[in-house]
Amino acid sequence: MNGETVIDIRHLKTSFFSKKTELPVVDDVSFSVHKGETLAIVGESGSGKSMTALSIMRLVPTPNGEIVDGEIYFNDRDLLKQKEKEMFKVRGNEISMIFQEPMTSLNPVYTIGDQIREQLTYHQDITRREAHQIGIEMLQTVGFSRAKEIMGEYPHRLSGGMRQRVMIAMALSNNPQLLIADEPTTALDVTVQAQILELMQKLSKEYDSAIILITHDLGVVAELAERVVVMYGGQVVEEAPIDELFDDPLHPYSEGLLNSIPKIEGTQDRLDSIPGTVPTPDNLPVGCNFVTRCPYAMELCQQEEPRLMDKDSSRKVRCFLHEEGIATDGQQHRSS
Amino acid sequence: MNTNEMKQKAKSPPPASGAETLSEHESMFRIITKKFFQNKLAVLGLIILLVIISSAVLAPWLATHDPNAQSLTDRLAPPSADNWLGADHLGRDIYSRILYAGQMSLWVGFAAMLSATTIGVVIGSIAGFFGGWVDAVLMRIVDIIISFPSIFLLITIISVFRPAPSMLIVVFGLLSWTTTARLVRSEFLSFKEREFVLAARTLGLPTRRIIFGHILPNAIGPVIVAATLAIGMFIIAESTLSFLGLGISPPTATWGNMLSDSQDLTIFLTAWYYPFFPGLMIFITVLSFNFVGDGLRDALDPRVMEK
Amino acid sequence: ACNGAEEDVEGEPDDEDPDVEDEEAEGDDGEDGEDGEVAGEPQEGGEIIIGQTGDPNNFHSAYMADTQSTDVADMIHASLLRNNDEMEMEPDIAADMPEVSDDGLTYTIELQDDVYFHDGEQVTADDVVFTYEVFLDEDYTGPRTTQFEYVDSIEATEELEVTIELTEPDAALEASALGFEIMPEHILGDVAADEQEEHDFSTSDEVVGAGPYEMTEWDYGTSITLDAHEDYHNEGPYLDTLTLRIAEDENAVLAMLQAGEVDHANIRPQDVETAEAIDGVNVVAQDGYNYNYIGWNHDRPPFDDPDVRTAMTMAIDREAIIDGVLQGHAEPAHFPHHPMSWAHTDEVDEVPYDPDGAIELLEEAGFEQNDEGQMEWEGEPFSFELLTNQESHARVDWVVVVQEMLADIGIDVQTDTMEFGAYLDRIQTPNYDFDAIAGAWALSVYPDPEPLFHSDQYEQGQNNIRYDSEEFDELAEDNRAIVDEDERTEAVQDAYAQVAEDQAYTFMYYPDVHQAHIDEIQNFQMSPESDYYRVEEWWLEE
Amino acid sequence: MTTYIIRRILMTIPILIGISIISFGIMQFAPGEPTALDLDPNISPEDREEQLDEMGLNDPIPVQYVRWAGNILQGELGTSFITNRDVGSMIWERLPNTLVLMISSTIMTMIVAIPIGIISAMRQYSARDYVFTFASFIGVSIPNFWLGLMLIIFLSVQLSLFPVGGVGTLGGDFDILDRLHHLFLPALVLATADMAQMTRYTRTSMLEVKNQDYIRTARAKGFKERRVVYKHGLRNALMPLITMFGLLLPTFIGGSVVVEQIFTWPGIGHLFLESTFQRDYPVIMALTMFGAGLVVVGNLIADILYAIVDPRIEY
Amino acid sequence: MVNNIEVLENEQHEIVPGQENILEMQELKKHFPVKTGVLQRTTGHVKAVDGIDIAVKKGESFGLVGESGCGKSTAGRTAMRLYEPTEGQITFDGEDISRKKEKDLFNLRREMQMIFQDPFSSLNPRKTVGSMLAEPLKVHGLYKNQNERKEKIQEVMGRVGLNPSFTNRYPHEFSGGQRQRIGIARALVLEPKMIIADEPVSALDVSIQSQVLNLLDDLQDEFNLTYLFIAHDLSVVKHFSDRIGVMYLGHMAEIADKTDLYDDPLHPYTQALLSAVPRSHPRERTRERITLTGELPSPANPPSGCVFHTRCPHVMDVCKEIVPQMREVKPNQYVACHLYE
Ligand SMILES: Nc1ncnc2c1ncn2[C@@H]1O[C@H](COP(=O)(O)OP(=O)(O)OP(=O)(O)O)[C@@H](O)[C@H]1O
Ligand SMILES: Nc1ncnc2c1ncn2[C@@H]1O[C@H](COP(=O)(O)OP(=O)(O)OP(=O)(O)O)[C@@H](O)[C@H]1O
Ligand SMILES: [Mg+2]
Ligand SMILES: [Mg+2]
Ligand code: NI
Repeated sequence: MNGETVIDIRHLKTSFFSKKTELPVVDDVSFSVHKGETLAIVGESGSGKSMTALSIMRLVPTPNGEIVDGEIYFNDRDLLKQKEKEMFKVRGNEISMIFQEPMTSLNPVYTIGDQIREQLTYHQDITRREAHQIGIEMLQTVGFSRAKEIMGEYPHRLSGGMRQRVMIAMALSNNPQLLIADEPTTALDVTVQAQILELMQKLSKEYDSAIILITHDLGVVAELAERVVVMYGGQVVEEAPIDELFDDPLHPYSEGLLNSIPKIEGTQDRLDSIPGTVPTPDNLPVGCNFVTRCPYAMELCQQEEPRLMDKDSSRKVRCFLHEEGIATDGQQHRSS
Repeated sequence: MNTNEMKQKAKSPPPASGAETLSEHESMFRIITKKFFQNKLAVLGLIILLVIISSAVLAPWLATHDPNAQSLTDRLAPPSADNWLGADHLGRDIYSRILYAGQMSLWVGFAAMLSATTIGVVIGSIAGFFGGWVDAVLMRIVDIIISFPSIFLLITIISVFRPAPSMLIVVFGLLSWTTTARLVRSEFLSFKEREFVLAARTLGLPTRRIIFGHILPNAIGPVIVAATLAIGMFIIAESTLSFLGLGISPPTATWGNMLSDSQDLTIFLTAWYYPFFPGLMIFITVLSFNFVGDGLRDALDPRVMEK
Repeated sequence: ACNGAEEDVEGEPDDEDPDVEDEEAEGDDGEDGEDGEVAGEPQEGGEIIIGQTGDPNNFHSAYMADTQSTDVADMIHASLLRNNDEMEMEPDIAADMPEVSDDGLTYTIELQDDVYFHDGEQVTADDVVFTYEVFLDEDYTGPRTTQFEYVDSIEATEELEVTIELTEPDAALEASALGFEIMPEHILGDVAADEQEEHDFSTSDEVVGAGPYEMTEWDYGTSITLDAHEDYHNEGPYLDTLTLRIAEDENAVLAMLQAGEVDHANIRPQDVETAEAIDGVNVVAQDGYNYNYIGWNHDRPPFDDPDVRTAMTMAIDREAIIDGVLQGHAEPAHFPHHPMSWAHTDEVDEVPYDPDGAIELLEEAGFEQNDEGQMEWEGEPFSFELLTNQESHARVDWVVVVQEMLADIGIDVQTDTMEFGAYLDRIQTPNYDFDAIAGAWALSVYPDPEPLFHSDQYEQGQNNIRYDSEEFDELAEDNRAIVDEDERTEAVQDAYAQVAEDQAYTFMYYPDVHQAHIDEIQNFQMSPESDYYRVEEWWLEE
Repeated sequence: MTTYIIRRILMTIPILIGISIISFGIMQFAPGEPTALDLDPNISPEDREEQLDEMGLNDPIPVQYVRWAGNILQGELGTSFITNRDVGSMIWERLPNTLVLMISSTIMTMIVAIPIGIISAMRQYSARDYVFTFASFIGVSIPNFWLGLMLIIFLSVQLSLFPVGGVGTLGGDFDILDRLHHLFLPALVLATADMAQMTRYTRTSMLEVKNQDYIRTARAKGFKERRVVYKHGLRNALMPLITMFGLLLPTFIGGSVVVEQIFTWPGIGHLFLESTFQRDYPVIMALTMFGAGLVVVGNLIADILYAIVDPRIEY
Repeated sequence: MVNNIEVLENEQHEIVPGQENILEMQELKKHFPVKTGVLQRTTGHVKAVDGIDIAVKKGESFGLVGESGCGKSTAGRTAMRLYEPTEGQITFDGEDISRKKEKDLFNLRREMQMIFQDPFSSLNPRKTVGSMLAEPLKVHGLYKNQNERKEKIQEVMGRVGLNPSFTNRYPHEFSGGQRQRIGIARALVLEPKMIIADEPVSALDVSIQSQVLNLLDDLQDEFNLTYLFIAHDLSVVKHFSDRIGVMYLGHMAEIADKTDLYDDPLHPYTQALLSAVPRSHPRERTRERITLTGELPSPANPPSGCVFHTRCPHVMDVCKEIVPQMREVKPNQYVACHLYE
């Protein structure tokens, strides 16, 4: 956990521009990841998780999207200041990314081998033959017993889980320092998900890569992550080590989220739920983004936007309840 | 830049407590029109079409001459105060003829489109909804018709029978419904398995109601687009037939037969305005239909509704 | 006929009758005629490209039917007699005009002794007999039988002498039967008569004739190459090579002429000015041997009434049509045959343009003009359909003009323009369904009024309008068999005059024909009978 | 694969039968007799009947159809009523011209439409995109024949830049440059509408591909834009266009009628038009069948190509 | 430590033993023809559902779980008679509905309703909420009076937590959770006895999911509904259902009360499935996981014998040949596995 920092994101802001307005979809996001660490980003659909990841890769969809502000230090270089040419060396090489959709993320007209070899030869000075060997090894690493044959297959012949493993093999083939996995298991069945999660765990240990795991499934987070960033409405609302978050969520949203999932271990008869709907960037409320759904909302929350503040050395939260001298006492509310 | 300031603008005041947030209530029609009117070319096309259509309709009032009145001494007279766009090879006023020709050309285009679309929608719906052998048979028929280079058939039929406007319309209709039919069929196939159609079935709605009340309204968007584009296509087809000498008989003016009457090197060299204006009308009209069709395509895109 | 099928011609009443000979043509005719005026010796050599609309189809004299074919065949083949620009016959292969017995039943023809086919075989009496027997063969299904109606037998009486026996005298024989092209027996002799039509000889560049030019290549739809026949028996040929460039229509030909891609072309009246404006191109005009008409259906009242037909004619301003549609390149017609012909007579009353008179005449015939100015017939506003074929631009135009002119006297005309085949279908038995037709007749060299107007010719013949006049029938019947020339001339003239008087047709005009050629072509000659008249005598200035 | 191809070929048989029935049927409905132009009007009704009998035109219609279809199967397309030549050879000698025209138009279409479509799609909403879009709208809206005539008048007649028509300069030996010179305008005119259409299709197809997940994957792998577009995007975007070409074939054949007419191009389109005007039924029927056959075969090839190119298609 | 905001009273749906079955599927099979190539010839059959026996008791909530493609939706849709069953029998309320014609199903439609997975595609984008809810009433001739109808619609909308003033809005104007409520309202408006819910919450965000689950729960009590609840999320099924059936490749693997099933899964597949579920707390990470090897076979070409034998950790020879039958291994716990014979 205290390894060197691989990536350090500060006050990242990414917006989409429609005709007249700017819609910030990632707003003042800061966090960092260390070597060998797995950081999870959780949050509901549309909360800006994927956009954060794409911003790191500098792959925000053009022409409407744009990184407006902030810094992303990757090995002490600010990626946002790099030339596009430099980014080609970073992407797929130093930082790799896997996407949610295993079914469509591979190019349907090239064989798996083509696609793995292409990436290897593109970034490394090796021959096709060498790339082929490395490819086979990588496929074996991600659990294919018939790696040789798989190299010659077209993606459509593989199942979702297999494709996702191929994606992982590809992402890891250049030994990236950072792996961003954007909902890598959402489309998969639990049994397959278990395989993939296990695989990722193993690999992060083996290669000592930093991993940013994006998901909306707290179960997955609980399985894999060491630290968690909770996002809501484009902002980081809480950052905490995994155990602490599950034991004692600080932000009312984190709390609601944890309580609203049915737990397989125990029995609840009724789930808690967060009322209302998830806001989209074009209908964010004034003040705190969560104010309309928050059971503890105060007047202040409707007027001012809370900032992300350090709760202690390892935790951050964006809520007035935890800001010194503003909230009288959060506990009182809870019992009422 | 002050990011906070930007954010304030993007945010709206909090909604009344407890109420669920909703985007502004807009009817389907409003959204489509709004989307359509954002497309400048489409609006331009629509305006031009309205002008052209109304000038055709109002031809009796707008025309300065009887469209068929000849003045052989004015043969190929250049544009002047009397003949605004000049006179044709029989001394008829080109301006007035263009107005009246618009009636016939547009009528042929519209009517042919209607017949093709009607046949296409009916057959496509049947094939798509019922599937099975009905579908197989109908689609083989479509394959057969599509395989004919339609101009061969068109020419054969028209040259064998008489190129009366009604004949043209029927033949155009019979040869061109296949596109619509395929379109409707594939829409049906995709909608048939959509959950809202299954839902309609679970509610016990009768088949007729499912087809006409649930599937067709959703499938009609591409049909409207295709129909719009088809009008332009038919106008060109009519003019092409006229060019080949198989168009509507004189003296009834259509833009196509005006053009074909002027397909003459001598006329080109001495009276450019004669071939120029009818050609321009065809071109502008078809272009406008294309603009409007394209605008409709975007505006009617079902994705607009669903996400 | 002057040019391609597109032209005003609906097949000729009695078919082609190529060429008879006279002495050297001096070809004056026409306004711009200037042929033969160039001094200097003819030069051999050179090549010209001729713009032609459409491919020919057949080169067999017994089967060819369209003008493209006959025009090309004229260059390839030779015949016993050919006609000159005065529409008289002169010897071609024949050494002299035929010797006719006093009873008019025996024709004896001597052949020249130096006539050779392109392949070097000499033309003998056997070839002539062979050619003519095809027509007489019972399996013959081609279009020409009436020409041989009176022929009893044909025989090669010497190597170079042919004798024809007739059952009855036939004044048309010289102009028709003796004008047919002579086919080579040594090539076709073994081919059955009904198979000759499809034989390569007839349909491809394998054709062999005794004419001034030999076909060396036929690239269908593109061009035909003709090379000079060195052993040609008459004057010429001077030009080494003629290339026929096949184009879509006159418009395309004109464009090619303008672009310098062809050296000779037929020109429509409305294009004369354009062609004249082209540098280095000369346009020559001459009277066309045909006329345009409106034919009234005599089976359909009120067109059975001569007065009504006359009134129609009176309502049509032919001068205006000639000026407006044909740019003045035509003469108004009042008679069913060409003024150049001996069959023509001035002794008929010309029907003047007189719309008021027309109305009067119609009212006398039972029409009534209502308040809106419409003419009513039997209590209904009168309306009829005028049908034409679309191939002739000029006629389609004047039909529309006629429509307007009749509208001026309150008669509503619907027009229908059809493709030629459909048009023929519609007007011929068994369909036979029309009120009035606008058409044109190309005239044959021997004027015979019978096929067009005799009441026997309703079904099989060309009397589509069903003109039925006892006087005419009597006058025209068997006119070919009248032995006395004056008597025959009178009978034919009177018969035609009867038609004119009855206004069986409304005669529109005799068009001029025009041809353009580059200035370098010398000794250019023109005749209504052929597009490339005496092309072997043309020559190219260096 | 082979079985797929065989099955796909078998599938065209009912289509061809349908096509032949329709072609044949239309001729039967044609008013009047096909022999109108050919027979001597002066022959007696009995002779006429006899001739019709001889030509088999008095047999029951199904019999005539079967005979006709049988002949066609044996490659006997009959004899033209007008020229008395073998219809097969009439088509055969014209076919190369039409094929040359169609192939060069196709090439032109591809050369122009595909790059423009890609540029438009990659720079969606840019000025260039608007210009190309506008131009392609003009391309589809301008009547073919009109464009052809305008080009002849301005470029050929007035400026003498191109020949007025024909496949080559008469006489002389085969000269490829001269041929191309003659070919350019007709091919261009024939290609215009399809070029415009194809540009639109390419653009749409490319736009669709552009937003696919695998393109994002390629970007995330650090590939340069060029590689992303041309290696990963293009191949996917072009695949549906193969089918498109199959579907455009009828319009090419249709267009060839007009273009061949304008440019005096002795191809089958031209032959067809001539034959309709002359009511040359054997030629009309043969050509209709032939054209349809060409389309069927074109689509067949497109389908098979598609199956070969797209690994997702399984047999 | 933050506690729950409010804790509701413990509620338990009482299930009377031997209670009558409302829906029964016996040996139900549904095979889809596989059409391949451009030719669309039938070259085989996808055995989506291949002989299942399920009995749903009145008033209970029966959960159906299984991996993607195992035939859950097909089973549900066939039970609903949206698909013609290939074989077997479906009994609803004592009546055999498996061979009825579409028009004879009209009455059944009132009694049994369905909620769909995708809140986006399950609503007709061109119809307003009001007309969507009014249509079934009209067709079934209920509430002939327009005002009554309106009242009913408003009532149902209120009940599922939609503002009744939204009747004139179109689906696109709603969020996913709200759409799912519309879908529920549509199912409720005919007052059915039974609802088949095909993954009603899997497309929803976590925080919304609980709202909808709670709603369904409340409605069950209120209207005495029976649910056939299809889901792939085992936590959700466990929370929601009384009895659970586990499906694998068109077959039932195990059926049991939920506590029995989760506490003591018998079928090796159920065991693997349960062990694969991510725990809801990081402390639980330590538990053992049974990882299945191999891929889910295709239902077009299912393995012989026990369909699970290709991935089963306890596979025996007999499994490869003989199809195991469902048997009651423990009281009310049915398993189809040779291990328990
Ligand atoms: N191309 C785009 N144009 C406009 N807005 C976009 C675009 N892509 C994403 N957005 C908006 O940006 C916001 C954040 O999107 P993002 O994809 O980061 O969400 P997410 O947290 O990854 O959600 P999910 O869990 O659904 O993947 C959303 O409100 C989305 O609507
Ligand atoms: N209409 C259909 N035609 C052909 N095959 C079908 C059809 N519907 C489903 N199938 C196939 O049947 C099998 C079972 O499908 P089904 O939808 O019932 O699975 P499921 O358990 O609901 O999966 P999911 O969790 O993905 O919804 C699958 O292999 C599917 O491909
Ligand atoms: Mg995302
Ligand atoms: Mg399902
Ligand atoms: Ni002539």
